[in-house]
Amino acid sequence: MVPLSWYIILSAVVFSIGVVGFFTRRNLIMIFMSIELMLNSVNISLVAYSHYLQSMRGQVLVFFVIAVAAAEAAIGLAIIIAYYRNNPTIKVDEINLLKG
Amino acid sequence: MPGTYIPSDYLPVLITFLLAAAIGMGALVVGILLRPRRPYAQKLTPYESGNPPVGEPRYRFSVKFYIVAMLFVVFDVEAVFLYPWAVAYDKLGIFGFVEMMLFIFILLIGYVYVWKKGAFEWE
Amino acid sequence: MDMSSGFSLLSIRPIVPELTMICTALILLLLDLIVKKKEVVAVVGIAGTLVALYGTLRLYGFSEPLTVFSDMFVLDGYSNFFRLIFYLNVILTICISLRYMVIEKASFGEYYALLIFATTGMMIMASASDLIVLYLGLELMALSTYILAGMMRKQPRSNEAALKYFFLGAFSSAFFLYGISLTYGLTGTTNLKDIAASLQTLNITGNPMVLLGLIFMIVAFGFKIALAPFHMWAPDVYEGAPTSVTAFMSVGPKAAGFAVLGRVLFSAFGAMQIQWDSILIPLAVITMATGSIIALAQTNIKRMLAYSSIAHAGYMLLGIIAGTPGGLASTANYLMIYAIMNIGAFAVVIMLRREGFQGENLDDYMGLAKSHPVASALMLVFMFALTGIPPTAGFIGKFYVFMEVIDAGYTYLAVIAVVFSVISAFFYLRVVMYMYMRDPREEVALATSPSMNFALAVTAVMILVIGVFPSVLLDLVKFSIPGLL
Amino acid sequence: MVKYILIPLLPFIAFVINILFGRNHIKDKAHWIAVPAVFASFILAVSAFMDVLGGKVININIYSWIVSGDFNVSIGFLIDQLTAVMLMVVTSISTLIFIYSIGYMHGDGGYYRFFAYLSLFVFSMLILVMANNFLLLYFGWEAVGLCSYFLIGFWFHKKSAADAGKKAFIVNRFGDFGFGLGVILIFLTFGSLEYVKVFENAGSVAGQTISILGYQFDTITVICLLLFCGAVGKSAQLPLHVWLPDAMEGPTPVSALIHAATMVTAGVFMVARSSPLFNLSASAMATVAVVGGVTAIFAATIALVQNDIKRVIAYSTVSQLGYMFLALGVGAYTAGIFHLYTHAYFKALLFLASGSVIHALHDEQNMQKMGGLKKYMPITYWVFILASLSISGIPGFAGFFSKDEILWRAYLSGGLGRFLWFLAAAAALLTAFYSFRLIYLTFHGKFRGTPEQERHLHESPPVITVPLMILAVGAVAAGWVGIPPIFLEHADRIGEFLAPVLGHPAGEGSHAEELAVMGISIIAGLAGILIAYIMYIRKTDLPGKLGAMFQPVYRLLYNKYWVDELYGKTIVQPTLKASDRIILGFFDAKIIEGIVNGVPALIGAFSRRFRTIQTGLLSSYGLAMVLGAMFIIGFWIFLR
Repeated sequence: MVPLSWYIILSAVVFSIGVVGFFTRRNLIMIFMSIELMLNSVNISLVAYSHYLQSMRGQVLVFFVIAVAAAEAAIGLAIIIAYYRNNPTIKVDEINLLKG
Repeated sequence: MPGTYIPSDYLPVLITFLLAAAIGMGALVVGILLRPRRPYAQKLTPYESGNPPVGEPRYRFSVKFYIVAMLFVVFDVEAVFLYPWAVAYDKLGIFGFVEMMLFIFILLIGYVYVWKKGAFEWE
Repeated sequence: MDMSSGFSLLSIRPIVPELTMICTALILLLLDLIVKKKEVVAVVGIAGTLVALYGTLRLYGFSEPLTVFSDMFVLDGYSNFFRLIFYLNVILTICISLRYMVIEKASFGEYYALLIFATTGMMIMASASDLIVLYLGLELMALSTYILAGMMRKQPRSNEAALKYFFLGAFSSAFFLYGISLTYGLTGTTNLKDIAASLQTLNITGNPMVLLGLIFMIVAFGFKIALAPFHMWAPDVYEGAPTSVTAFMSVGPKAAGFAVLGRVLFSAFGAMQIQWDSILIPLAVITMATGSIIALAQTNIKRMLAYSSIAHAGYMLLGIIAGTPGGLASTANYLMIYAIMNIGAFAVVIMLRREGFQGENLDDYMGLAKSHPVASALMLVFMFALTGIPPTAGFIGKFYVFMEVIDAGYTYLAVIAVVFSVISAFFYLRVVMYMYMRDPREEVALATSPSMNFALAVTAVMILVIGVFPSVLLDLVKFSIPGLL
Repeated sequence: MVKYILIPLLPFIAFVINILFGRNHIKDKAHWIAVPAVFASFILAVSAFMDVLGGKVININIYSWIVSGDFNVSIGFLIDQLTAVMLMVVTSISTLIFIYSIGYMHGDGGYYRFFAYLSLFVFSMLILVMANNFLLLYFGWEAVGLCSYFLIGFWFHKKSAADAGKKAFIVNRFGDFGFGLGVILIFLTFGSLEYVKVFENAGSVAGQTISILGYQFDTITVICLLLFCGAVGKSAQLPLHVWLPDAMEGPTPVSALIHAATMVTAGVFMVARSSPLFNLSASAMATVAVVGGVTAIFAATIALVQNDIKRVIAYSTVSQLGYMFLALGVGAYTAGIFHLYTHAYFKALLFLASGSVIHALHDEQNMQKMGGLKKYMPITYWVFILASLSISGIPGFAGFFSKDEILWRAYLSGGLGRFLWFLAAAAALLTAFYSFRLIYLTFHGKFRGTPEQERHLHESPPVITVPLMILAVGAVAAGWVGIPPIFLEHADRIGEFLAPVLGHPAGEGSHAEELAVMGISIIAGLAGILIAYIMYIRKTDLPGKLGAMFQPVYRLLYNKYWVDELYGKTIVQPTLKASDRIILGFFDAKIIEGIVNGVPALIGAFSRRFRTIQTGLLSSYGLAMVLGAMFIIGFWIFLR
């Protein structure tokens, strides 16, 4: 059987990849996917803990995270589209109208 | 016993983080270092099943696709809540039923809203 | 997790205000499809909020906290007091947006529905006694405010604000979830009280993983309340978002963030106060410094108020750092006062916005006292209050926080805070100086409306009344928050 | 109790009504609101005074503003003998000046505004004197400053007035900063701000020290010096006196009420009120005495050479305030308050009378362009004479009794006091000189203005002259409540009345000594008048005849102009220039313009530097968050 710590380390690794992706990627969609990666890493650890602890709370939370992530995806894409309509770029380092 | 299975030494935490950072960064660095970079024109053209490329590779989808996709994702994912309810239907009884009807009703309001706003109309 | 047993209609009483708000929001969504006049939608929104307020007042003052849904949701004086802040916030925001959103050509019915949804999210946050519910409330609030920030679809600045807020918000949510998962894994529960119990029974208060989970949660809450260095989104988003939304966002999510920060820290991690205190103290100092100092160089008033709100978050944090019931009450008190004075200030900013005139630059305030003495006098009151000059309410807010933090033995923090308040006086009083001591460059007309006048009158009067009769508010706070959570 | 609350409340109500409805409804009837209100509060003050006279001391807390643990800030009144005297002074003079203003400000565009501010001032001043704790005192203190600032700049379209207002504001910031620190230190030391508690515990704190930058200082001395800082600013003592002469840019009733009779004496009142603290610190007392004595002579010398009629009186005010501080400094608190009280009448009279002159001359203030007004304005002339005799310390007049008491007490205190007495006696001579120089230049001789002005010369209307005459009675008779025992046993009523609060001054001297001191001051006063007479009457009225008869004197008179210029060059101008350059140049440009607008260089630079951290880039914001989190994690998990 795979020990719990492996899941936890996997989760941490995936989370970290997401974090690093967040500020190394230039494309908004890729950044968004990095965030999804982070959320899913949390799901991994939650399910692993839930199984280990034999408690359902973790899995309940996973359900909510998935649902919220979907809503978030919808809103995120909508915002990106709204942005793209007025500004011809989704390269993140060109989005700096507001600063200072 | 919860809480006992994670060694409370500091080292594993450190290792976790270093490992995580190393893998994250490492994947990028190793890729850059290892992969041969010998670009030429043919290599850079997109692969289209062996046929000569037709038109621009970056074809712009209509924004309407996104809207429909978004709506699909939202309504589709909300359905995940139906599964646990279905599984535990016996135990939840009438309370669960009413609760789920409310849930679906609220989804329905969302649906009506989207419909009336004209998000489903392709034109 | 057996919910079927023991369920009766009576047991949902504590969530009646939330249900009212949700119903109101849904009605608004449908109403928007039917009626053309957005004012109707706004009025229904206010009416729904008032009904919820009535429900809250009916529930006010139970000595014992009411819990519901297997202890996932708790209604106590603490959450009730924060609800009052949220109601005030949403009602005043609707009042100041009516004409403004028309001017911005962004008068959509969804706007009001989203305000109500966001407020519901805040209410759920303030009442959550379980991390799952807390997460849901937080996301309900956050998702609504992301859209609100981008309400002006045709304006690149609004688009950008929404974009930045969304991405950074989602990023911080991920941190929050990671923190939850660590806490859950170590304590085996997500219920705040049970977490506290587990920390004791398992004796893992010194466990670095627990601390890691706590830190991740603090990062996420710090994002919502704009603590440096998690504040970077705030100036950009505040500047780009519609001004009415800025007013809403600078108060609501901050108050909700403080509500959950207080509840999580006191209720679940009370045993780790030494640790989180030593995390929060440097954060508070950096926050006060960042807000007060960078605000000095700003020329856009919305941006300046954004930095000001960052600085205020630093002062409010002092009450949490004090770690006493009084400290908690002083933070809640500060938040209420901050809500009033900040919305008032933004209301004046909104009045300057007309078709074809942005009215966001400090220069636009030059000589305002000559052409609009009443509006200038109101702005003067709000600026004085934000500075913390007696006899305005701002002074009372600061004073109590400082007293509590001194009582808790952190005199040096109070001294630092006073120093930064003095620095902050420069940029607040600069607005006053522009209004009263400069000659107007061009004639500025004001966009007033009855609802706007109402909001201004309410905020100004409340600031002065609380400033002169602070016990009115303080007694309420102390009654609501009698002890630690 | 309601009676006592109404005393400050009535003027406040008048203020609210006038400021709200004045612009559109009340307009030029503003005095119908303000005058009855302040008169009613005068009546109530008289009644309160009677209560105190009957042995009742009122100390009531009306409303607890802030309660936090053992910290309690309340609005409460203390009406004891000291406050009662102040109440009488403030309300009586306010009433007269309000009536006077009806005539003086008639037709001014800001008529309602004027009465509103003036009422607000009276309210603030009453709060200041009636407070029973230091915080309320501080509130009144700042509020009177604010009103003064508004009223100096009342004619804000006049640049000099706006500048003067600004100058007053800035200079007072210094004093008030010290005062504020003093109040904070009092709280930290005593744990309370209530007079009663502070003064009760003063003894037990004596000898305690606090450490400032590693040096040990006596706590009480530090507190007293900080409080005195505030007094120096508000009462225009060296070196913060520069604002008061400029403050004469305000309307004359304002100069009389705020910058002569009441507000500027707040410093004196505050030091007297804090006498239980000051008594414990010899060094603080010495400082007060020296500052007072030096200011008295310093300002008097400046007054000698001024040509602006109001500036002469303004410097005279500074000088007289110096006397009061001298009295306080040598422990003769009653003498200081006594002089405050008499000074209020004769100085208000001087200002109002000069206002009457200015009014008649259509805003001409230069004395060199006046002269011979005696026959046109007999009432003004005679009240001017009475006030000047009073200020010169001529026996029988109010100023004589109070000034003489101060000089005698200074003399008695020995050592340093003896030296200060000498300065003050010399200042008495100068006082008489400049007072009568003013009269001779203004009222005697030939009119030196334009024929156009001369045609319009007239006595002022009764609404102006009646208050003058009433004040003249005060200027003459106010001193009769403090006749020294040497003339009449048990006639020093005011001294005995104030004794429960301020105590009896120490020191005894023989009758011979007392008579000698008195004689010297009378001689000084008479000599000053005489010199003025010789120098101004003789020269201008009888130039040929007397000039021939008294050739050396004539030369001396000629030299007077040289002296004028010498003073101008050596004292007045360098002082004004230096103070202008230092205080205005540095603080005006840097603080008001610099701090508020341009932002102080250091923080501003910081701010602009830090601003660039906010790059506007999403990734850098995310990075900041992660780095912040990493920093906390690294610090609290790995390093600890």
